[in-house]
Amino acid sequence: MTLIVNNLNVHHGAIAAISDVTFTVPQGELTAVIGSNGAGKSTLLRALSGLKGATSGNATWKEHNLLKGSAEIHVRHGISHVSEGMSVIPELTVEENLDLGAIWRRNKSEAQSSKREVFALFPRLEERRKQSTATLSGGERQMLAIGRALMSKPELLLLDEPSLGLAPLLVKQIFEAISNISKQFGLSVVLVEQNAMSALQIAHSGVVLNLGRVVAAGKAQELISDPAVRAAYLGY
Amino acid sequence: MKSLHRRKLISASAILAVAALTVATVPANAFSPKYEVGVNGSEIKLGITLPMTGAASPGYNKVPGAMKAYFDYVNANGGVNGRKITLVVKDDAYVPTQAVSKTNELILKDRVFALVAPLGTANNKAVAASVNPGRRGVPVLFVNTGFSGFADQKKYPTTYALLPSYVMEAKIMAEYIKDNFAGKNIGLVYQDDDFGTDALAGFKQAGVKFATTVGYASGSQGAATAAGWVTKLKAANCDVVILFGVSSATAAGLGTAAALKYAPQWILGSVGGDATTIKASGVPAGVLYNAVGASFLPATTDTTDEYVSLFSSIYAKAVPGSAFDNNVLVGMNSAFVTVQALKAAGGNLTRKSLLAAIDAKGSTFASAALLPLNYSATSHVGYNGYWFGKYSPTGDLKPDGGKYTLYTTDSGTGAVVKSTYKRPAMPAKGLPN
Amino acid sequence: MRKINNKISNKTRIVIFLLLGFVIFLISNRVDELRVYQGASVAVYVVGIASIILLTGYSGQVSLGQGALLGVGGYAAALARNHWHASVPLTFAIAILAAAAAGALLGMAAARLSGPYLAGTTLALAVGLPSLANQFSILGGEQGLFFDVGAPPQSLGADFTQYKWFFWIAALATLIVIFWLQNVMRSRYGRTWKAIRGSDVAAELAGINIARSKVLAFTLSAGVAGLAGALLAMTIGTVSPSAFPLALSFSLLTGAVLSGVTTLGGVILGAVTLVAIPEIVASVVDRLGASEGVATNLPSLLVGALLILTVIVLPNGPVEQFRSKQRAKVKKSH
Amino acid sequence: MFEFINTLLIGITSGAIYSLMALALVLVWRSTRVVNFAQAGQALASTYFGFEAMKHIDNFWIALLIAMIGGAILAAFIEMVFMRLLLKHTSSGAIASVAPIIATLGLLEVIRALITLKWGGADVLIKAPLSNTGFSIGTHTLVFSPMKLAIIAVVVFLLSILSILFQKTNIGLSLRASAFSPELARLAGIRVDLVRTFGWALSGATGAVAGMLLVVNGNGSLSPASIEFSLLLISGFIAAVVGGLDSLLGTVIGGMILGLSTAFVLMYISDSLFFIAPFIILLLALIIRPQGILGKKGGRRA
Repeated sequence: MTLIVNNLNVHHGAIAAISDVTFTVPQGELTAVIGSNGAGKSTLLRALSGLKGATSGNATWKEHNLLKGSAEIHVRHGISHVSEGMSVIPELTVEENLDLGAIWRRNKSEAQSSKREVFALFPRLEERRKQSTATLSGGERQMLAIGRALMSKPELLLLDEPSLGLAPLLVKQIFEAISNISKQFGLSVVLVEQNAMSALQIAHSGVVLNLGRVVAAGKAQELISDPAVRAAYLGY
Repeated sequence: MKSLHRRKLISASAILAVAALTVATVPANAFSPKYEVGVNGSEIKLGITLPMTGAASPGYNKVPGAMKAYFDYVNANGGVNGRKITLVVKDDAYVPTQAVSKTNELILKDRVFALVAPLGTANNKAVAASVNPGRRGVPVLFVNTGFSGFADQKKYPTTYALLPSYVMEAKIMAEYIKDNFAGKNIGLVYQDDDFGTDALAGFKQAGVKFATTVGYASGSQGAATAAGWVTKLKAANCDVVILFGVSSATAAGLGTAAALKYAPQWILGSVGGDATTIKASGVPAGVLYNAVGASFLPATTDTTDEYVSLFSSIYAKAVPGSAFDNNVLVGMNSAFVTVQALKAAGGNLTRKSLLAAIDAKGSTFASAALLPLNYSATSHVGYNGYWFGKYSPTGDLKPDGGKYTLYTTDSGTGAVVKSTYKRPAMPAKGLPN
Repeated sequence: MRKINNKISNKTRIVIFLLLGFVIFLISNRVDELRVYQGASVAVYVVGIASIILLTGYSGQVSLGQGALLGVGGYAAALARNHWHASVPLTFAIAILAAAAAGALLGMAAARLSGPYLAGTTLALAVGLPSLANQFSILGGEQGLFFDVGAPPQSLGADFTQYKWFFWIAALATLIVIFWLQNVMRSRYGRTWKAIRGSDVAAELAGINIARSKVLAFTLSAGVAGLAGALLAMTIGTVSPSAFPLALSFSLLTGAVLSGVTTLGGVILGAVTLVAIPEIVASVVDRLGASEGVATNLPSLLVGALLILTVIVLPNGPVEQFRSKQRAKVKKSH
Repeated sequence: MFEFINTLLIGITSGAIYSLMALALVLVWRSTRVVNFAQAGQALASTYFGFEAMKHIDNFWIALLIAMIGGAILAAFIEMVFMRLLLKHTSSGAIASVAPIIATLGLLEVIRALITLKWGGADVLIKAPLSNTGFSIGTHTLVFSPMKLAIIAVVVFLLSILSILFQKTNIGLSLRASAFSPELARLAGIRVDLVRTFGWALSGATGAVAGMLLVVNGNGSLSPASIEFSLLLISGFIAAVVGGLDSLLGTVIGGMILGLSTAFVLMYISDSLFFIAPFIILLLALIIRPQGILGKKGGRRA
């Protein structure tokens, strides 16, 4: 029960966005993927969730080939992707956004209990369940996006820049929430972040991408203490 | 330099394409100077443009079939001076641009001898201006429009009107109203273009006072607009309403009025009074009952009429299952007059001899109409009058009192008088001699 | 590409156009009257299509109502000729100005619209505008107005037909317009429009006044359409609402797509196709002996199908497709 | 006064039909972000399906149902065959933004030509199931008839069903999500392609009802070149734009505005403005409220 990515290559037209990326995420662990803007982090997640076709390589989750089939199929195998930038639909209400996450689930009473769990995690969402999503703050939207992902009862959560555009205090809250969720539900998480330090602090392991290639990988603590990584990505 | 090369290549290939197209489709002009264009030892080729498709086509699209039916009948009986008539039909969808290009094809590519019964006022005007059959000497026989201008021989030297003009119709209608509906409130619905304004001029000259007049834009007629007409007519308390528009407008007016339980005495203009077309567009025959209508041809149900009985039997054989209606009768009558004109032009048929023959003998041509033709060296006016009748419960127009009372007048200031014309007997077997 | 293109000097292009004119002149003397008339129709279509290419291909705006602008030009020409007895060149100039003015108005409304909104607005215009002729009696109602450019000058000889005269006028006007349009496309404006077509946002960042550029494109395009309308009115001798039906707008758009909206190079292709299709269909139907219904419906069926097919298979038109292949070849060989 | 009431009733009935047509356009717009100019052609074709059905079963309401099914199948077919190909091939390039518009115009031509080939150009009749004779108040007879009442009832019923479908069901949620954000919809496990096809089918069925009702609102005649159908295309589009293209309620309001204002212009100003009136309404709408009655700001840039 692991995410195994092996020699993954993804192209945008003729340009290589991801080259020979290899890493694994054991079950229940949180892996942070860090790197500067344009390093290919988002493309990596999009390839894993089926939004973007890969050129070559392997990626499997529990024997399920992630490079075959599309996003709407993967979600049925327990993969939830929160894409970049407040991944919610502003035209819908809060509750509709959540219901959307469980729309493919046949068992509606299970879906209801998922919703209760999400509301327990983010009480703010319950308060605003009937409101239009457009009225939510940035932090609330990010909570809603994660909540929506949880509604599809995931086992592997792919999170793309959850801290983007949030105030520092909120960033801290979001990372705490992610860490808690991961532990509480025993989720595997791939967390893509520019906010490298915060991400590595809650992660078990980390992968550093540069220009689409893995330039460093290992335990999160080791990366934090690696002088090269510190200098290039952690800012001190 | 590469792109210059390519540009040249493209231009050159485009020119080549045009040239190839041109050469490929130039007809082999194998006509010999012995005969006029469109005529040879065994054939006379005629052409017609009219709407076969599109909004204006219903009803009229039966005309070419009717004409062909009669031409084929003549062909089967020895033809005209030994020649068989063929009719080339082009659809102009009632668009002037199309009428011009199709007429050009008829004259320049199909090389017809003459145009017969081309339909539509705007289309005929455009054709006259661009193709200019007058200058080319191409006869335009018996145009299918009542616009009075086409009888103007100076402007349209090779064009012959056939239908009585809209001015005549309005003047005669005014006379009928004076005789039958004096003192009533009269309403008028007319098409707001030359067709309608021709009529308005006629009514004005005859001194008809309207309680209200409703002009509609051509193409706007329908259930939605007709509700407006009816509301206005009702508001003006009209007891008698003249519908002087095309069939679809007449149908819309009658249908909507019935829905609004408004039942004045209707008077239908000849253009829009075709019962088959009105019924085909959903108006029950009962609504037509007792409406007043006008025609210059015998009633289509009058089987005692020798022309109607012969024409309907020819048509039934040629186009089985199609109703014999006024459009068919108009078409067959045009073909009948055409055959006489061709015959009168003699064995050495040329465009000039045809025009001369119509000018000289046109007024003596036999035809189904109950009025004479008025062709002469100085006039291209066709028929000049109408009879009035009422529609039966099944929607057939029948003359008042079972016999035709004919009124006649001109497009100018002339008075309306009862016609004394006696239609000559039909030539044996309906074949002009 | 642009660099190479710029190397062709104006002089060379003038020579090419003069040559082209000479070839056209030669052809017009060889073919019969029907071909000459069709040639004039092709010229009308070329100008009409060019007006769409200017608008859609170069500034990325779509107009489904070009037929209405042709109508404005046609009516302006007829009014100028009938009421002020303007000379023929002046008549055409008035047609261009009147249509350009209408285009500027439309452009101002259109500058804030894009995609389907613009398409629908111009479509509504195409349906609505010609019927205005019924509202004002000076426009002659449904029967329209005559428009007569007069007989060919005596000096051309007695055999010189009216249609050849039409064709000469139309061909000359067409050559001038295409030459001028090519210059415009190469100018600062042309580049500006291309930038807007690429991306509104990027163009705005580059300091381009988008609204003004779009209005300008609309104005010029309408002026060219107005000329096409005057030429059309010349070839049929009249203007009337039914001469500018919705089908005309659709035909021109089809011609533009077949030509490839991004380049003027293929414009003749689209125009010839439009004129040739009904005739080809007619001859095929004649040969196969199909019914009249088939004969009258096949052209529009074919045009529609061709339109869909081109958009799907050759969205930039055959000429552009050919060019980009050439470009790829050039690149490879380097 | 009587004139005024009649005009009002004419406007409401035609407004109801315009609303339906606009709704059909909006359904496609919301599922594919394409304004489908072939919609009027599809409605016409569906109405002919209804006409064929009437020949066999002499019941308008069953024919209406068959027309709806026919319209839905036709629309689904168009989406699956043409639109998918189109969006795949012209996602970039100079005319990417206008390619779908042009293609749907091509489709309109093709559909119309095929209809004329199959059924000919002449009028055919569809018998109205209810009387078109107006209700009487004292000596006055209204334009309003049992048939017109039924037309409004059908439109209201259909609108209610659709709004329940959209607001209260998972299918509706999928449709809305796919429209607003196809990518997020896919991430939520929605088969967006299928949902799109469904959106088109729904729109086809709605357009079929508009077509059938249009015919019985008039005198029951139907022909491929009918002016009413060309007008339906324009009116539907204008109603949709006036309403804001994205909102169901806005669509209904837009349809009513158009129906009423056209009726009043015709009655009180001039018949000659029949074709130009909708255009003027559109221009006014664009100037006064560029985002549509219920649309959001900036919504015109699609």
